Amino acid sequence: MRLVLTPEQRELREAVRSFLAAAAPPAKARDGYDPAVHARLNGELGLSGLIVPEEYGGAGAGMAELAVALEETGAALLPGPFLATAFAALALTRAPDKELLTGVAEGRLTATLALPVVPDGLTARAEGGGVTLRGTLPQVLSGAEADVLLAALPGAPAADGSGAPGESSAGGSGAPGESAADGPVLVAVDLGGPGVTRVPLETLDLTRGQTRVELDGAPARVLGRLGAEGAAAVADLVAVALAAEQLGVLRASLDAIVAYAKIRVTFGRFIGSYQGVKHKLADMHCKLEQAESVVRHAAWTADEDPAELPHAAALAQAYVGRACFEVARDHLLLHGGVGFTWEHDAHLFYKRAKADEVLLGPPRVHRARLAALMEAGEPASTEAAGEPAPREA
Amino acid sequence: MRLVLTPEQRELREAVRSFLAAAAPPAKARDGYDPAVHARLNGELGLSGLIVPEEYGGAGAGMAELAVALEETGAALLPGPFLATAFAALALTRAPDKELLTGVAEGRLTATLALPVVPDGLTARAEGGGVTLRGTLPQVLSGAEADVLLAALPGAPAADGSGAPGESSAGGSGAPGESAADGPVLVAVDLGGPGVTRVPLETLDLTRGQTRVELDGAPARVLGRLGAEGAAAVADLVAVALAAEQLGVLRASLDAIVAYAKIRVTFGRFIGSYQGVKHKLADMHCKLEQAESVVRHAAWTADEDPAELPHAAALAQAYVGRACFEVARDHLLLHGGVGFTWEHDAHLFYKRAKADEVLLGPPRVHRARLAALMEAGEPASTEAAGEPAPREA
Amino acid sequence: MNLDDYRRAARAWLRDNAPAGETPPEDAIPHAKHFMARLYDAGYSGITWPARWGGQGLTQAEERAFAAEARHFSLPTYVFSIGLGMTGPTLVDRGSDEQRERFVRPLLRGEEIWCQLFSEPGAGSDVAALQTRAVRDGDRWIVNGQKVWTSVAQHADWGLLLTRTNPEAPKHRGLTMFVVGMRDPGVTVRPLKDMTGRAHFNEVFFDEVAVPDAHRVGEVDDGWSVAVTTLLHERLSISAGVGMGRAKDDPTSLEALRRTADTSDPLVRDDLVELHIRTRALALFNQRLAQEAEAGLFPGARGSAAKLLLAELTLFEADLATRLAGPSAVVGTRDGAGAGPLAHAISLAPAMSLGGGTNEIMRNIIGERVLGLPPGPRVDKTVPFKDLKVGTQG
Amino acid sequence: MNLDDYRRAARAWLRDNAPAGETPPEDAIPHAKHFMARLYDAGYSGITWPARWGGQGLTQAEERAFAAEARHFSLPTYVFSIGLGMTGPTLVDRGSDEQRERFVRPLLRGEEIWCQLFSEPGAGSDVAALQTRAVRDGDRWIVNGQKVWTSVAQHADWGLLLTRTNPEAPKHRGLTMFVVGMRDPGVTVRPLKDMTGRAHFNEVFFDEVAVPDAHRVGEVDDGWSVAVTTLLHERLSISAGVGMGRAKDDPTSLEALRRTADTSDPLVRDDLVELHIRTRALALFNQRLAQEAEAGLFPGARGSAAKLLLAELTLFEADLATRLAGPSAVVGTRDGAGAGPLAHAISLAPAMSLGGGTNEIMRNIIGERVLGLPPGPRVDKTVPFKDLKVGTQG
Repeated sequence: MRLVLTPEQRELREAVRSFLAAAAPPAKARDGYDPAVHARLNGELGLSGLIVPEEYGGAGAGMAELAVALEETGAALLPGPFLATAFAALALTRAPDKELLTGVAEGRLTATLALPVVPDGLTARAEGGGVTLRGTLPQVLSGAEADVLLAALPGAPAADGSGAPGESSAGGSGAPGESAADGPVLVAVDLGGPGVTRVPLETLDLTRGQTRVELDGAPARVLGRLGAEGAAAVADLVAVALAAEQLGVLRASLDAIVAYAKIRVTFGRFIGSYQGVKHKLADMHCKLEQAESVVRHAAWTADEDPAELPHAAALAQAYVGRACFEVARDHLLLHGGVGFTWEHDAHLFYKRAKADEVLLGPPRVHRARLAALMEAGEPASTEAAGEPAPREA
Repeated sequence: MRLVLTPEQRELREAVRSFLAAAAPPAKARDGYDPAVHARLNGELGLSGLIVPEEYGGAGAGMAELAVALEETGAALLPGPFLATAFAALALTRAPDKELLTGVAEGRLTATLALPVVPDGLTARAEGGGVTLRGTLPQVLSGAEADVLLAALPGAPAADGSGAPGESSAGGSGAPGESAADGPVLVAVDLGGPGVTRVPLETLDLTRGQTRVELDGAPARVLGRLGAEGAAAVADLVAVALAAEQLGVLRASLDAIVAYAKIRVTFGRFIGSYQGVKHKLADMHCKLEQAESVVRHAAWTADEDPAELPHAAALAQAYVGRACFEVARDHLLLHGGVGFTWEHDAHLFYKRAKADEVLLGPPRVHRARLAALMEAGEPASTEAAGEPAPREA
Repeated sequence: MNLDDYRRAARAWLRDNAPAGETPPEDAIPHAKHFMARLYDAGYSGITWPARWGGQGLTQAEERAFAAEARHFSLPTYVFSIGLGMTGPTLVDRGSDEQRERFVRPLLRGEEIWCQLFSEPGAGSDVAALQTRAVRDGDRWIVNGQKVWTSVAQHADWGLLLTRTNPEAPKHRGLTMFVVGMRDPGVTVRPLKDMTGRAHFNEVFFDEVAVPDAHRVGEVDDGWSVAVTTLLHERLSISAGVGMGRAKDDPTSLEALRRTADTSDPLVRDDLVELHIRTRALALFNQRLAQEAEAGLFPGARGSAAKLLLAELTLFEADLATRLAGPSAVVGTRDGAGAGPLAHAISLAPAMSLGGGTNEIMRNIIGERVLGLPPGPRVDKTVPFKDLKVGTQG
Repeated sequence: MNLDDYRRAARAWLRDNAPAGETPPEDAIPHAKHFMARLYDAGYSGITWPARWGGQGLTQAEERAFAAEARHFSLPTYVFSIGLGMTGPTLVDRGSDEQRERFVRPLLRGEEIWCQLFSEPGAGSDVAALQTRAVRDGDRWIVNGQKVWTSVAQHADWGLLLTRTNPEAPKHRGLTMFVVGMRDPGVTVRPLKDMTGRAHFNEVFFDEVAVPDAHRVGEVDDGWSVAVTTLLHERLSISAGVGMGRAKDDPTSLEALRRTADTSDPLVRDDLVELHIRTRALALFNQRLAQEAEAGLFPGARGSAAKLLLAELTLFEADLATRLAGPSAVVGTRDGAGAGPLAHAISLAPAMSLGGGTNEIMRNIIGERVLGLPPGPRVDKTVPFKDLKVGTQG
């Protein structure tokens, strides 16, 4: 297992970090999505194509590299559809589609993915040469900026030309067609196309939007079969990607308050010299160290040890999601009154951290998943936490 | 509702406190039970008879007064059967027995109560003019020092003289006799009598013992019917009494470390001047304030508002049991290395706090009880916690 | 009139005069002033204040009796709370007779609204590190500087203003207190938008503002002792529960969560048990403090424990509510209605930990004034202010 | 020999020579000394130490290769750990040539056992506040005082002893380091019973103990700089994982609790999830530190974060285990076997938070050395020691 960055990954980190520091610092995040920055991110750095296989024009990198990039975009609170496009690209690794993958790789196309991966309330009907979708997705990440929406249906709509039109109901009460037995299929909808209504939502997170998407006979394209295992794997990959962003939010929050504690004076002393502040920052650092370890491990399993991925992904969300919010919260509180103002950036991190924490469902779902995985069997590596142990002289 | 002590209760507290400071300081607790102190406690202060009704020679006081006394015996880590006898006396308030109550009131008799109040694994048989018990009680509080053991059976053994001997199986799989429908009955066993084997157990808490009691045809006396409601009430009263002791342990732990923080120097300053210590002590003080409020309230409901008692008793164990252990733990840790030594008293408080926390079962049972009571209906008083609210200028 | 009669009369007056239904919006100033005048004329404003300056000259017993009755009503007194709780008592204690004569009665009768001008951007918890300067110019003073976190400044006629008059002296010994006219030339009030997106507070800028020496409160360079009086009254009014109550439609309250959360999940039920335990433990503590106060025991610094616990509970419950709700917690349910009540709650939750003293300041107060622990070493008590590090050092 | 060959040879040697089965009890000193001699003779003791003083003169690469292989065995080297990890490296760095010649080889070969005598009852975290006096008497020094928390003192031949030689100087500037013979007249070792009821440590008393000046390590009054060397080596050896591993039969481990707890209860399952999360997060952090070390990145003060987390986890898991078990957690299951494994675990749990620096000290280290935060004001660096408040002040 590899938990430290390779020299190449460190280079990638530096490249993304210095690009964002110049083009998209956190202070700019409140201005929202800047398509020009997004274009440069893909053009100069090729970030959207990072995990797209080389045969589709991407860099063919792994989750370890994507995690490095997402940590930086998270630290910068980068607005816009970068994370959503990464989610979609992760889904496409399981049901490759040349048109979409090359579009993403070339930075021409932004995309998003329905969450959960197999959403409730979608109905698909095979019509003419294609499929149409009906139903509402109440919260689609970056749904206003994305060009294409991916979603998984529980099973393929029945083939065209049968007596009754094939119908596949996602999460509904209807009996699944025989095709459902083979598991979910991935479909794509053009969000700018007919039958699609997008209603932007007011969001806690000022730096990244969510959209209600209403589909009323919207044409969709079936990309391929994910299967139950594939759909679960996509959900796990999404969880790891989000945890990487959360690691960045956590780290940037801690960096900001540590920097402030070195310059802010109260009662004649820098606030960082008070144990009341210092010890809390030390505890926050401990969370960072563990969060980074958990994310590196999860990304490594995604690339190298798929059998461990479900466990590592659930751990990543259970640990990092919580740690990220706690650190962002404490970083805001330790700023004192100025941290409560609209002008200060602290609340941007706090709100992103909360929005991320609940993005994939109430956090207890990740704990429940861990409980179920523990019941099912021991994780492969159960090294004790007990080294190093201290000694007295 | 009354949450502050009356002048009489304050006098009682002073009397018990000054008696124990002289006769049984915590440093003496490690020497174990001193019958002479116990006798003086009952002789000079009449403490065991505090809640015994006046008609049986007691003081006829309420749970509020008993809580005051138990807070002090807890703070002193008083060894011996005082708490166990109080548990038994609380049970006897629901099934009064002149012989036992007068014995307790006069300080002649020490007693204990099986926990849970209706224990598993006891079998009763009506024989001759009385009842005999069989079975093992794995952990009886102060079982080595107590003269009498009280326990509740699920139902009365059938009357003597019937065809087959009546039999009442506590918690067993046997079908309950019709008498069980009327609910638990309280019985008393002479622990020095025939058919009783007492095996002292090694305990974490060095200041108060537990004993395995094996009953093999031990003669028992039926004291009266508790009924399901009475047995539940006894369990609630026991929970409140224990919480009062825990409040004392908590307070004494905090007092000890606050005093040490004012005299112990490190790096040229009193340790209490470091925010790393000061802020932790402040948080511990917050727990004390809430614990005292919760205990006063629970004692008040026991005396004045029985409908609220189940809820208040569960809250008392859920809040105070945890707070007591946390404060005792942190008081030990903040002592530094000396707190880890055998000679220092810190570990006595830490161990008592842990032993008390699990005395009535895994702590989650109190939380589960609260959950069930919340489902069943709103507590009578739901005042918001929100006053006072701070303002900015 | 004995206390029971007093209480009965108060109850009757409130029943007849307290506004029914919704509390009017904060800016309904004329309505509030009208009510305050009636309250004063009925003898219920300034109950314990000296009769000589316009108060009723009664005791804490009457004050508490009226407060107990008033708790059942929503009185539109918010904009007067700084004057009644802080600046007014300061003038009564420390003002000149001319100042008392001029300011106290209009304050009690709601004719004039007051704010308090202590906090500055560079001097959060450390109030005495303030930098707003007042320089003597004959029989007046010229003020330049900036204040922040000023409630009701946009409505205020007068402000109690703490300034630095001697930068050569150590921090606490070069401050002077004034009464400043909030409509005077050079005073600018600007709403301060906070992280909820709303403006609960203001910034106030002073640009060459002239204040007559007759409006000085206390001696020159002795303003800190006056400020301590004000802050003592602030703390008293907080622990007397003068502040805002909990909103009834709080979406993060236990009652609300029991309606909205999935209580079939044992883990959710246990989360609610935890919230219930914390809420009840704090509520009982507050009730015990109130009973002690009624019995004449002044809670003193122990009130800081209640404030700290409330701050932590507020964060806990907003955090819990959003975790229970999941994704929907962070988006609005319909267009134009903002990001939703839970999003607002999680945005507002830090306020309680920051306003009225941070959690760290509360822990210092509890440690030093309740537990009697020694203070940390202070480097800022003897150095001339001009040589002291303050604010944010680039 | 290349590194792979080295590693293979080490593996083979260990397979043939490491004791099989149970680790012998700590007092099986002859057995341990016998093994240590064979280890030395095979070239695996003091791998990186200078050949001139008896080491192998190899690099960290060989050291790590051997350590990686040795991790699969339980070597009986506990009683030598202070000498190998702390006092030996100090002598190599700071001793005179005579001292190196005399002490290092017997130490590496396990012929002589060492302890370290810094801690005192009055100077816990604040090591330099120690009061044990050494007074010059011709070519020797007379030592009086008391040390505490001394591991393996009962077996030790030699101790590295830090004393105060100049009470007129500030705290850190009047200390001198010596090597003291633990069997010398006036040295008394007394087992220190701790809260578990066992004696893991000792107190050591010095009553007019004569130490030759030739056994002084470093200059007079410069002992603190020598001690810093020792403490640096202590920290190095801790973060290299030299310490004890987790007992396999730990009754508070996740594996044990999954066997013993009622996992049909969702709340119990969630408690185990919490333990699992914390355990895994820390285990992965430790593994990352180890990988960084293998890549040549020295973890430095970040190891303090791992130590702090382990201390907190140890308390958490013992506490959780007793709460899950309920009443039976606090009594022995059979006569004479003590109060049971969980009772022992909860008694031992605080040790990790106290030994090797308290949690507060760890947080200071993380705050100042990892995050670069400014230190708090120090009053003890310039005052003459005799005028400084130390220890416990009645």
